[in-house]
Amino acid sequence: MNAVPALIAVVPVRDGILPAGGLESISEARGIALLIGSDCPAAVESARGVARRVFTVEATDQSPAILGRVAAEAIRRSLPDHSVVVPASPDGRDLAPHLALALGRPLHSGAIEIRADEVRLARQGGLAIAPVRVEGPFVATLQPGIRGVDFVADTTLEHAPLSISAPTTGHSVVSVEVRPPDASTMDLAEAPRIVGGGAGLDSDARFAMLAEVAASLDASMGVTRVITDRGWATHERQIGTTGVVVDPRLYIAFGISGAVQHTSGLGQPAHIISVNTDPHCPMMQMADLAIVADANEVLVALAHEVTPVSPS
Amino acid sequence: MSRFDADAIVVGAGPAGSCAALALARAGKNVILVERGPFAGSKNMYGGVVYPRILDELVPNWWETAPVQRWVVRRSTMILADDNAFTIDYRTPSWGRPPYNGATAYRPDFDHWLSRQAVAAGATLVTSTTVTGLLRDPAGRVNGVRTDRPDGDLSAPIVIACDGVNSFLAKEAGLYTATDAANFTVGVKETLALPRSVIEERFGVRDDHGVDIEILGGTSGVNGGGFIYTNLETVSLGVVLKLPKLTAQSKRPEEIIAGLKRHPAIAPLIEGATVQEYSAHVIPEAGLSMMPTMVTDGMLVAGDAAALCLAAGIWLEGVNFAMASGMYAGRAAAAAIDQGDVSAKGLAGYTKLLEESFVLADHRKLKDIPGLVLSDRVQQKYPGFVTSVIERVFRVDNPNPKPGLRRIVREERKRAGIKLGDLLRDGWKGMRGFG
Amino acid sequence: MIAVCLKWVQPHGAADDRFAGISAADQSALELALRTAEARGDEVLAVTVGPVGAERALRDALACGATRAVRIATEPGVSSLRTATALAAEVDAADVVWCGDYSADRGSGSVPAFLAARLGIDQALGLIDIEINGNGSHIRAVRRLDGGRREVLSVTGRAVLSVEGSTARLRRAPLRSVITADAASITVRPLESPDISAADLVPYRPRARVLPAPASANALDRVRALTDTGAAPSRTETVVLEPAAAARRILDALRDWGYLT
Amino acid sequence: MAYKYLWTPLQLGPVAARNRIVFSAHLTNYARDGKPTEQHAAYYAARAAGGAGLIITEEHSTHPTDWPYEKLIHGFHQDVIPGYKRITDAVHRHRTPIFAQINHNGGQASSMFSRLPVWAPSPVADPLFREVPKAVSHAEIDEIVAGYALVAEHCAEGGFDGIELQCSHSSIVRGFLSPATNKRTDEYGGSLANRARLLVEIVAAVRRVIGNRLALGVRLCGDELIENGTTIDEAVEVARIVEATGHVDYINTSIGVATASLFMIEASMHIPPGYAMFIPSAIRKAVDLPVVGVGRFKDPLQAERALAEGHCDLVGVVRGQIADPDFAAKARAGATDEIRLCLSCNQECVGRMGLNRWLGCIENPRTGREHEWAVDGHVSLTNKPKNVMVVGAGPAGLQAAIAAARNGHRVTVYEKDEKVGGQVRLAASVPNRAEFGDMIRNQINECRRLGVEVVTGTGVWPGFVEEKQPDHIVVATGAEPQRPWWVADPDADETARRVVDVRAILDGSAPLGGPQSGESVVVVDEIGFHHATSVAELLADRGCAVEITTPGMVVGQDLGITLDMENWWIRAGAKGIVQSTDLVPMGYAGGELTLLHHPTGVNQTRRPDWVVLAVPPNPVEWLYNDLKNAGWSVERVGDCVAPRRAHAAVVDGERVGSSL
Ligand SMILES: Cc1cc2nc3c(=O)[nH]c(=O)nc-3n(C[C@H](O)[C@H](O)[C@H](O)COP(=O)(O)OP(=O)(O)OC[C@H]3O[C@@H](n4cnc5c(N)ncnc54)[C@H](O)[C@@H]3O)c2cc1C
Ligand SMILES: Cc1cc2nc3c(=O)[nH]c(=O)nc-3n(C[C@H](O)[C@H](O)[C@H](O)COP(=O)(O)OP(=O)(O)OC[C@H]3O[C@@H](n4cnc5c(N)ncnc54)[C@H](O)[C@@H]3O)c2cc1C
Ligand SMILES: Cc1cc2nc3c(=O)[nH]c(=O)nc-3n(C[C@H](O)[C@H](O)[C@H](O)COP(=O)(O)OP(=O)(O)OC[C@H]3O[C@@H](n4cnc5c(N)ncnc54)[C@H](O)[C@@H]3O)c2cc1C
Ligand SMILES: Cc1cc2nc3c(=O)[nH]c(=O)nc-3n(C[C@H](O)[C@H](O)[C@H](O)COP(=O)(O)O)c2cc1C
Ligand code: SF4
Ligand code: SF4
Repeated sequence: MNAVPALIAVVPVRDGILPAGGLESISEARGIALLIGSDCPAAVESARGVARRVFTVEATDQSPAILGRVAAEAIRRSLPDHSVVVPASPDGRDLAPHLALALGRPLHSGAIEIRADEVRLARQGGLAIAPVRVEGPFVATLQPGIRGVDFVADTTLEHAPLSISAPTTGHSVVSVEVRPPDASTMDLAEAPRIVGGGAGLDSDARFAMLAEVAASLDASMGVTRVITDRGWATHERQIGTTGVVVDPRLYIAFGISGAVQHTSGLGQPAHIISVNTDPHCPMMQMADLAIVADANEVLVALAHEVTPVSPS
Repeated sequence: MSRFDADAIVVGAGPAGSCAALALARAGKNVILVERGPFAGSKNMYGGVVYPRILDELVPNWWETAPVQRWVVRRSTMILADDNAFTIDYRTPSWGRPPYNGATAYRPDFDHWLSRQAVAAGATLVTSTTVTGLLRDPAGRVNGVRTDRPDGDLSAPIVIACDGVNSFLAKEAGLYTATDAANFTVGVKETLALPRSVIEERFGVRDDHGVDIEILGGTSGVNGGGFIYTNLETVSLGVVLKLPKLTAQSKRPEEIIAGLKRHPAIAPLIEGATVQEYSAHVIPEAGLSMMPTMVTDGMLVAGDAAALCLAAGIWLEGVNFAMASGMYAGRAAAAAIDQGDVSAKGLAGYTKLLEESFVLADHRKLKDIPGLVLSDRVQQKYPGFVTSVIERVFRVDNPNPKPGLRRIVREERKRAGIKLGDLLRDGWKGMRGFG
Repeated sequence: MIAVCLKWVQPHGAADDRFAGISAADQSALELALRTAEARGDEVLAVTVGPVGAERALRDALACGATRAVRIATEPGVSSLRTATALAAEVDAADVVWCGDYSADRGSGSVPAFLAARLGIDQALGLIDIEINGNGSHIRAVRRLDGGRREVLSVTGRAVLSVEGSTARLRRAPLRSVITADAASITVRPLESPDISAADLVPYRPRARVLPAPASANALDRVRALTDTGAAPSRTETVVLEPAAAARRILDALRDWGYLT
Repeated sequence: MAYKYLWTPLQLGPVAARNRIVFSAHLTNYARDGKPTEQHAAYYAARAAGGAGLIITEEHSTHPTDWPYEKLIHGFHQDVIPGYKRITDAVHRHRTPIFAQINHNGGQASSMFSRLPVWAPSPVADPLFREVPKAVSHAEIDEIVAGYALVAEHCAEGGFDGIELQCSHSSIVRGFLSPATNKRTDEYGGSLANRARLLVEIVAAVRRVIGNRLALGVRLCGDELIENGTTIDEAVEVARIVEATGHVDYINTSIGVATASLFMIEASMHIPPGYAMFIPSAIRKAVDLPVVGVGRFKDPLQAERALAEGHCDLVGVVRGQIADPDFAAKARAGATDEIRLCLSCNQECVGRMGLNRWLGCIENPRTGREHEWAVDGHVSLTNKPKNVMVVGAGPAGLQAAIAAARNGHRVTVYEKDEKVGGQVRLAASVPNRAEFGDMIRNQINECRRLGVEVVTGTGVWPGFVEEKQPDHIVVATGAEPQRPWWVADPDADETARRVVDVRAILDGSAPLGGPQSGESVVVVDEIGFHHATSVAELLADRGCAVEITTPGMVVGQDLGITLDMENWWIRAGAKGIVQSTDLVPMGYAGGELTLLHHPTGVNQTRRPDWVVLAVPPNPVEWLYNDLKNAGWSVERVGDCVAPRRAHAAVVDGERVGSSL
């Protein structure tokens, strides 16, 4: 095993939300992080159990160039010798080049692993690795979803807010709004929440209801192959070997047995609920919450709960 | 410049088109070669055996630059029955020396190379552009093409259609009478990767020498034939199948190729190979009987577009005919332009050139062969008949004395249910055709 | 002036450049550059850092309507920062610089941001939806954020914009332009030698991710944990419920886990 | 689905695996007199032809003291080499590398075959063989090491590309590694470094003889799943020791001990796929060597994911390729749908090992028979296609249809039910047995490819045959439940309606159980397979109080050979199912079931709400007899000949269908 060089994760924060790969970057930096952006305290809370030592900078101007300069200043003031790892999320990729320039360091983008003397970069769309020797401090971006997060039992955390003022300049590119995920139009592959339906649901109409329930939970609808074979849903809704490979945080399965061809495409949801009459099928075994009940009736009841009955 | 964009437009940068453009450019004509693929050859089947003799005229010492896989020094014809085979095999080292007889080549390489020859001679090659129709003058004479690009009309006094099999340009110009599916075969081919040394060991060749084998039988009861030839590090194996039979027997070409690969005479040649590519293509096969009119006012047809392809089971030649006919078309067009008569009459020199050369001579000679080779009798009965005769000739059955050949033939003919009259008639046709 | 940066990509393992070309993202960028220029009545400069073969991409761009083309000559192996620095020198007069989001080979996606930094102008990267107003003075762009969120940006001045491949479909070049572009002149500028080694790629070996092992000291408990049989502790909580109670239980769990408030 | 890693080659020392799919080691019982056979060669060649990236053979014994089962390959005998050559030649023809697994089973053996005391680190009896082994002396340890080196030499001479040391589920090396069996106090016992000494010595000795031409791998057990056994943390340490020798090119992994927790090694369908993945992932994190992950990989995407997530570098697919030799080729061609998925039923692969018979597969009658088919692999297409009518779309009928259609006949299958599958469909409808139903799915897919027409909802009777005029008929009408003599006539005794067959439960015709119904049920098991146990579980899940009785000494006797027994016991215990043995049913009347406890001759009684019968069924013979008598050309296959199990149905169907 290789010892990792001294690292600090620089994680851009929007409204207190950590970006994709944020916690992984903090794990890669063994708990040391600089959070920069808006509402950092909330983000610090969500990093508890992963981060040990956190610096924060509330930034008023979120443009990458400014953020990069502020972050560089924060590094200089906190851990100037540490190399920097930034999650390769959209915001992280925006930030990293500016940070590298401001620090005068090389940028290694798309790393999958940072080792003692080497950064391993994914190339050719993940078909090859470019191992890059490193000398001296650098900035790297870390591909999300590859490393995994190390949670530790000890959730104590040392938090040091820094205050760094940035020059205020006018911008030609201005953020107008951030739209929340739209589950109904999103690619299933991208969906953070999925409600799935399988052969345990007994008719075409159930899937219309399933889609409604999904929508009211801000989730997308997925199905098993049995359902697409029956023509009750289109192929782009099918999760699995011969369908779409998804990676939601939340998966709710109604009447799905959890055949390996289905679950192979399921990624690693943080939370799974399964409703099934058979308490022993693989889907129930994978679930955090396994409810033994008729999925059709539960669906009706759920529809009732989430969408209050209209008077008509 | 005249009111035209060019002196001539050639449609399709296959072997026919590139040779036509090359001939025109050599004659000092301003020619535009239009190809729908991103480069010449990109739409073509992966490999082939080409007989580029005709190139001697156009590209002297072509063998020094042409991208060739192997020089064919050995040609065999295999007759396959159920689980046995009879092979006629010819080889000569002289085909492995300049000026060479035939070569195997990857068509994307070969066609690309040929198109570069035309460009080097001054032709303008326009790729990723599909010709969608003909332009005509008020008198109905062809005087240009329409393409799928914006602002895509190109005008020229002469259009040469080299757009391959099923040429819609030739059809649009009314040069074909009705064509029916019976005239087409479908070719499917697998390119199988093997290490170079393994290929050379199995096929008994060295260096850059190669083998071309044609196969009769082994097509799971669907009328057609097969072929195997060696490239540098791949072997191409394919079948050519009669379309109507294929449909009637509801067999998939993949199944038939798989069956051929399992045949005990074929399996050891390709064992352990990985499939690198699979492709399928329609081939005009009926020879002379389906050829279109070759010229009309302002337009010529060459190559597969003119059905100048010989797919008679033991031959599968098209590239040589395409190159030759393309070249003749180019020359005839140049002459017509010089003489200022681009009407059908002015272009008639093309037909004459074809008649005088091997292009039509071969086709005329072999006119009955496609029908014969693909007939039910030749396909279904003869392979078994031939191989059982041979089997009995070679079988050592001591202490029984060997039966005479005449008796064997008679007995096996009866067993195979072949009428003597048919056998004689087919034999005569074959003699006349091949002889 | 509007600029577009195009990267010539040679597919991995291909011996010649017949199969090379520019990525779908670069094609989108070119199209959008042409549209912006049309709206503004402006010119389009197409730039590439690449080998001779890359001139084919520039010719295609000219055929599609670009006004001028520059190739910064180089061999493979130029870092993102040097690429961006070289590009910046060419496009420093541009009002809007369009780029593809990622290149198909190296795929670091850092050139556009470096370019913005070098030019000292704003950036809007990873765009998936573009609207250009009538006179080209205002661009409304949608950008992909993580977790399915989208950011809407308004671009009103000089900026570097990078787009995904699906944002716009490159127009077909008119036939005559194709023919003339074949002979058009391309400015070639030299760039010193490559500064990173492009060759040392090793096959991808995904990073190890450890699964939790069954913890108990008792072998039977470990079997139970691995097979999910019996009463062994596992992450699963199994409950038998009437439908209405089940529905409420689901919503409670979603609240506990923070999906609902 | 696009694969990113599965088809990429991987270098294992001097050898390149063609792709990431490994046909990992497994016994085949194809050996004869201690030597490999043609059966081996053809078997492995078929997997090589089918695209496997790397093949590892079954174990070869390294020493005469090691003979735990009859058909073991005696690698230490020089006369194995010609057989080795035959295998390696056959496999190399397909450009697939092949490694030999070499092993000494140590104390996990008996002296019955060898008539020599078995050797082990310490005199600790194996739980299965129950024989106290001899603790080896230092001289004997040297002999063991020399034995490995000798066999490695034989393998190199026989053309193998590499050697794998089995140090995992049944091995003297495992015996030394494991604190449960190594009680030594010398330098081979105590600390892990000491316990691993033998392994390190063997590695060095083998590398010395094979040089750098061959690859060397070590298969390690990640969790023995026995008390005091090796667990994952120590396995990771062993992996580090192995890597540190510098002689090893890859690490293969496994779980369980063959003579104690075999059911976790060759896991049946009750055990979730991916159950053993924590092992390679932990080892891979610790070492740089390529690591193989094994265990219930059924699906190429599942394999791809394991690679993508970094759990392993290669994936062992053993039963998957026993069932379908072309697993890799089909997956690679994108024809995932055409893969004949392994059911993880263990009936004909693992099951036949226990019976000392050659390895086969329930769904693939050609497994183990490749040497008969492989003569030229050529299907003899008929010149005279016949119209073949198959009656019944159970496994027997479908297989007959497949085999006949493969020979070029025109085949139509008629099934009276709306759904195909016969009893298999029912058998697969219970908890955790759904994979069994893949058998029918696979057959139906193959029928579709071969152009077999399958007509459902159409019962066949002599008049129908008269109308269709087929050239040949294959009757596969299966078996129907029968009421045993000891059940009262329901017309006479109303209570006898509460005695139902398992099939009535499964097809829903007996409305039994329901949430909190609390009904009591006695299941009578006279078949001794999944029939009784799976229905008992189903009913227990529905809230019934379930007891199974059997005249045998154990409920579900044959679950032992398919490695389902241990799990069944664990689940039965958890679900509160009572198991009562040695009870012969003697009568049911007036709601009372009488059972004779035969060892004591004492009658017991029960008054359950329901009695469920898992008893031998009756063949459905009438159609065959009628057609035969009417002079039709007819044959019959499967349960309608004699009710057996699905493997017999498939074998019957294949035999009759391919003879047409
Ligand atoms: C090559 C191949 C590729 C495949 N690819 C895919 C793929 O990409 N995606 C995919 O999904 N599948 C795929 N499959 C199919 C896969 O094997 C399974 O058959 C499928 O996933 C099962 O879907 P299911 O869970 O909906 O149905 P089933 O397995 O039939 O399960 C239905 C479940 O519903 C439960 N149930 C029944 N009634 C009720 C009720 N009233 N209330 C609650 N629960 C109830 C049952 O207990 C059962 O667990 C593939 C198969 C093959 C062979
Ligand atoms: C399986 C198989 C094996 C064969 N093996 C051999 C062999 O071994 N030896 C041999 O000599 N011959 C062989 N042939 C035959 C040979 O391929 C053809 O005869 C030969 O390619 C004909 O050349 P061509 O230039 O007429 O047409 P093509 O090679 O078909 O070229 C036509 C060109 O026109 C272009 N085009 C078509 N329509 C348009 C349009 N509307 N606008 C612009 N461009 C267009 C196409 O993209 C193509 O590049 C084989 C054929 C098959 C199918
Ligand atoms: C609960 C249960 C569990 C089992 N578990 C296992 C197991 O784990 N492993 C195992 O190997 N075996 C198991 N078996 C046994 C196995 O299913 C049978 O041995 C096997 O299905 C027999 O196959 P078959 O094709 O001969 O008959 P069947 O499967 O019985 O199929 C016969 C088919 O013929 C149809 N048919 C009958 N008459 C007509 C007619 N006149 N016209 C048209 N169609 C007709 C029937 O509807 C039926 O579909 C189990 C059986 C049961 C009931
Ligand atoms: C019939 C059979 C015999 C086996 N024998 C051996 C063996 O001799 N040596 C060994 O290391 N593994 C042996 N195994 C275990 C396999 O290598 C593998 O770990 C196991 O089958 C799980 O993989 P699968 O789910 O892909 O079948 C055997 C497996 C089977 C099915
Ligand atoms: S003494 Fe010999 S013959 Fe007698 S039982 Fe024992 S082994 Fe058999
Ligand atoms: S017998 Fe069953 S477990 Fe064994 S290989 Fe065949 S299907 Fe798989």
